[in-house]
Amino acid sequence: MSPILELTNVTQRFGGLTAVDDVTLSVMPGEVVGLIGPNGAGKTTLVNVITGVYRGTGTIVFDGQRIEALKPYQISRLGVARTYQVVQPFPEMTALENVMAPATFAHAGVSLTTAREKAAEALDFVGLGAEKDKRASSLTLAGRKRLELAKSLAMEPKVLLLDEVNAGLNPAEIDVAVDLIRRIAARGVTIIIIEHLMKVVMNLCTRIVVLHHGAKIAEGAPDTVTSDPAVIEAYLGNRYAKRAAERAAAAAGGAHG
Amino acid sequence: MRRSPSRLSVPRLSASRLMLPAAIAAGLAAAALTAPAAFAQETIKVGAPLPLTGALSPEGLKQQRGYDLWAKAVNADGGLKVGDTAYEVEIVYVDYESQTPRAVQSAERLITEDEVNFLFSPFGSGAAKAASSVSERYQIPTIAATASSPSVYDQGYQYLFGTFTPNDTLTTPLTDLVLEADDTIKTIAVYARNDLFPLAIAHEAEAAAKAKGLDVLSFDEYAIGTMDHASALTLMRTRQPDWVFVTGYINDLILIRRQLADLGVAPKVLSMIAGPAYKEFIEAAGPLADNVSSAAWWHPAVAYDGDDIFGTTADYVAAFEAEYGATPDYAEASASAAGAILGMAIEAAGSIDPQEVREALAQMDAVTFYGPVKFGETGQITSLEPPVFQIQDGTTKVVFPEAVKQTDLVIGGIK
Amino acid sequence: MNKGQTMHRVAVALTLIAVALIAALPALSDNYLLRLGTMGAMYAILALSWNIIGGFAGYPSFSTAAFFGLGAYSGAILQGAGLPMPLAWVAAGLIAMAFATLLGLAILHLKGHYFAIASLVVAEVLLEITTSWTSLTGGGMGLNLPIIRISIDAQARLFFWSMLAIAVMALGMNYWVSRHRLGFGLMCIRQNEDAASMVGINTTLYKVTAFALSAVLVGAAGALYASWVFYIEPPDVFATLTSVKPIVMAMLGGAGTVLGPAIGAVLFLAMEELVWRNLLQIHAAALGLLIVALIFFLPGGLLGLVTGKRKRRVVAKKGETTSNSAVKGGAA
Amino acid sequence: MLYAQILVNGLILGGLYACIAVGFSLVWGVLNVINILHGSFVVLGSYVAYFAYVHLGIHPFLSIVLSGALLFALGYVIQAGLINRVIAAPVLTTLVLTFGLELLLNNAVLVAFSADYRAVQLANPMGSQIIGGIVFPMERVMATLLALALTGLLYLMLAKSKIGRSIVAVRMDPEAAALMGVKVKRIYAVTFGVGALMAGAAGSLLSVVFPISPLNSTEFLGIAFVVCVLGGLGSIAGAMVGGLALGVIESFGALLIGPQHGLTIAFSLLILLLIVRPTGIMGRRGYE
Repeated sequence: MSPILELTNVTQRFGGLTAVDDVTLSVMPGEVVGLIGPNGAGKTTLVNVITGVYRGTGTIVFDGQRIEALKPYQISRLGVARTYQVVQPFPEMTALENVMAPATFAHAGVSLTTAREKAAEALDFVGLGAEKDKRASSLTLAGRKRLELAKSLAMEPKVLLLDEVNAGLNPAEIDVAVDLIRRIAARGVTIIIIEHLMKVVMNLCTRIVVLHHGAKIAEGAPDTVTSDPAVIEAYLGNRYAKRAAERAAAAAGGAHG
Repeated sequence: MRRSPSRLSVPRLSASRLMLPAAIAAGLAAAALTAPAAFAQETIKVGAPLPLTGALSPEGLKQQRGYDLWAKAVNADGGLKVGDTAYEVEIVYVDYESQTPRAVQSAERLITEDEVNFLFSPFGSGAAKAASSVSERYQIPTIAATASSPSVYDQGYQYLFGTFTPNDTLTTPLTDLVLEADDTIKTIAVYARNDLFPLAIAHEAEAAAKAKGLDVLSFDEYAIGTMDHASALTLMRTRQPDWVFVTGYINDLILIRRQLADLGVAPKVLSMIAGPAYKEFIEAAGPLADNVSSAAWWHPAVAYDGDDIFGTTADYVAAFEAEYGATPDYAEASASAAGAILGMAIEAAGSIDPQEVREALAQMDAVTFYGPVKFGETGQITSLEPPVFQIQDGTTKVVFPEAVKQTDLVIGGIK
Repeated sequence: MNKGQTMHRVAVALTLIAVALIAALPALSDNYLLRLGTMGAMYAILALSWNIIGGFAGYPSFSTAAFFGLGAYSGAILQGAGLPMPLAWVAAGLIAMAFATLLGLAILHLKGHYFAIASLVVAEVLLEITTSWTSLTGGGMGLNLPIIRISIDAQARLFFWSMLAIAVMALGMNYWVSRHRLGFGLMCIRQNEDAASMVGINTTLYKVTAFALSAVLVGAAGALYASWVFYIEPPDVFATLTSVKPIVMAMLGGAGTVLGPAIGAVLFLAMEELVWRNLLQIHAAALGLLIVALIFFLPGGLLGLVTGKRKRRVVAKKGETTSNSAVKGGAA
Repeated sequence: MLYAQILVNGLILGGLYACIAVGFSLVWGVLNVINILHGSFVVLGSYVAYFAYVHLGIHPFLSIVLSGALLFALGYVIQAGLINRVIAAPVLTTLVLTFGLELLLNNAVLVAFSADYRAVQLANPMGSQIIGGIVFPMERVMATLLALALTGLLYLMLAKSKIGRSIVAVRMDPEAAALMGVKVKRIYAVTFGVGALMAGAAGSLLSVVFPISPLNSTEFLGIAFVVCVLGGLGSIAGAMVGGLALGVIESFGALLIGPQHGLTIAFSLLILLLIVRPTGIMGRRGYE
């Protein structure tokens, strides 16, 4: 099986700042990949590079096709959808109209009637069916997050990039959201998720990629990655990393002894 | 919607622009008081689309003063007598906001809605030309008080008459006069605003200079709205012309006059059209106005004994000064003259029928305070001899034609 | 849903009846009324055309005067070269459209005030070029058009019906756009351009298309106008007010709606005429007052009032900002 | 020598242009409002100087205090009473609002003072000085120097005073400034007032250079536009550089291509710059 998304030596600079530093990454169909790293690590920038908002260097292949030179709308039409850290609804439209937009424009030749049906279906899927005629700006934050998910789903993506969909939600709302993401993955959609909450990451992801100062410093199964000293150092600083390493060594020694 | 309740009655001349209702009331009262008994009282309406706001508003207000003075004089005299009827004159003003399309619209509105009997053209050659197609279609005799370009009149129209002679009647005598006064003048630089009238007159000046064998060192145009002339004038200084000829409107000319002085451009002769004829120019330019020469279609110093309502030129100037506390300039006089000529034509025709008045205008051969009036084949006046004048010690002095000249043209003295 | 459809049918029927009634205006045989009718139709064309880029897409375009003047001069020059009048109108529309396409490609990547200024200055540049290019345009002397040898009344009717026909086309264009994916896409762009791009809208194509559509009928109207008044000069057809008035009309009726700009145009003309007649020298101030009142008391336009939907709230709540709001532009 | 003279002409003119534009730039940068009224504010400043000189004998260079104070008050009231209420609305709203106010104000000025051109005739004209073969028209030079001095004062005010720092903070991030206790709406009103003050002062200085009429307002506004886009927005330095650049470009353009194309050059440059570099010569990223 070939990767659905493959990044090779992707770099993005802003003036003197290197926001994404030579990242190489490949994602297989059906994976749920967690993208983690401290604030400012370049996670959102990487998403922006993949979706064509920024144009960096390096190659990006999606589904066998080079996409690094394409415009955002072209990439999204190929089947790459995303949500935003800060939700981006069309504020004056109803929830239904919001979801109709991707349903209409993500694929050629969709009539507005068909789009409306698809949109209603997507809203039902995320549990917003009852609120479809409310204006987007009047939904709760959790509602708007789910609306974002519904918009992404309406594009019928092959790959879905989720940028902190849980930020600002309470534990109960998070549980609902995690369940929803799992159901989306179960439909066969490949998911890359940026997430701060380790509980969510450990729970959902099949693989984790860690960014620090724009560079990929670790990748692998959740358990492996969280015990990687480089990762701990990136998150907690040098001192904590050493202590953690000592503790780990002591624990290992203890086990021995 | 169909009738304008604000039609401005004429006799209230000094009414403030702000106090419209009061003005109308005053106008009505004045009209009631002046009604004489001997004649049946009727009213004729003359439409006057004017640029009362926008870029041309200084000119529009001058026109309005000229027309108002005529209407007031006529009404004070008991109106225009046609047979047994005395016609009070009412001028219906419309502001066309200095936009030509609005001027055309105004003309049609005045004719069809306000049912005016006659029309005064909007300001300048461009707007007069544009509006002339309307009055021609409705066969309304129309007098243009500020249109000099022959292209306005050569459209084959029957109902358009104009009180300005062609532009070359200003530039040719000026050129002759300058060269007579000083035959060492060999070179000229022309600097013109790229706008209908200023550009046309600059071209005439260039042609007149060439005809006299002058060397035209430069012919530069500047755009409407130019705020700085330093580059062009610096370049002009390097060429050392004997004579500098500048065209534009008063604001351009004030600025250019100052910058000429700033940069030390001091030719033997400095001529400017059209601005020095206005007192505002002398006020604004101060001592720098001295010895600037110019030409216009009329000047208060000319002396004619008219058959019209105003009588002699001196009488007209006196009436104007009594009304407005200022000396009239050519634009104001031409507006009054347009009225006076229309009045004479109506009385001569003995009718207010448009066709008969049109015939009377075409046949006219009379003298007015403004000068002798006779219209050519195209409707443009042919009988006028525009004066050349120069500002000397803060006042304008006529230097041509011989019959009315006050002093000789002075060469030099440009600071 | 059903109720909505009924309302929609009623609105369409009422519009058709209104157009038919207006088209019968010559029956009153009042030429000045016909002139006003022609002006009204022209205003409607300008406002409805602006609505495509300004109302639907939310781009504050001040290019109307550029398209109008370009159309007027194209039409006048072509007619002078012997092209029959109706063909000159069509050609002028196409020229304006081609110009808008190129211009749009150049400036539609700008946002907010920058776009507004760029679109405004285009008319200034065209004005200067027209004034300087004397050999083609007559420069400051203006340009005369061939006089048509038919009766006054016939002329008045001809120009009225032609202008009205274009206005109906402009209305049809708005109707079509509003019910087509183009209109839906433009609405998305207006509310959030980044998100619009992300849901698969080719924003450049959509914006340029909207800009071109907003030019084509304005260009044709400019040419028709030139034929109507026989004489044009640069400052008149490239006047800044020609860019501003359609915006006020659209806002008056309701920007981003189909009928709003047309209703706004008629109302604006009525008010302008009333003010112009009754206030000799302070009509500019009266127009200014109208604009200020509009902003404060009728931010959603008349249609917003009728439907109860204030589509665009002007006084946003604290911390709540729309895509092109002050805060975003100012802090970026 | 010719080129040196043209350069001097351009720099003097550019200083005046910068002075016209600096208040406009401030308002645009801090409030994100394009103040169409700006041209009329300059004209009002000129009228204040004219009447102060004719009736009170106050030299126009001194009456900047008077015109500045009056226009500050006018600007403050307009912003606090009207524009503040729609400050968060889309760009088009504030643009159309200030346009409407401009129609009102300009018409009022026209009715009050008429469109007749007036000019300040100094009793003791300063004339011109010739230094090294180059002519310096002293009234213009003085007006330009005073304009630069005023602009410097504004710069100091923004950098040093409490209110100035509040203005800068609001410009950077209004929400953060509000959290820090800055009364944002009041700062908006003060900023608009300061913009009007600079316009009024510029009007006073210009009264010795240009004929005065309400009809000039559009020209002044046009210059402010071009200068801001040329120099980049919202910084004093940007307005200075933009003004000087425009003055020099216009002067050399008129010399090399012809005086009738001065405006065309300026406007074409403006469009070109907007297309390729919307941040202006001095600008930073992020204003697109």
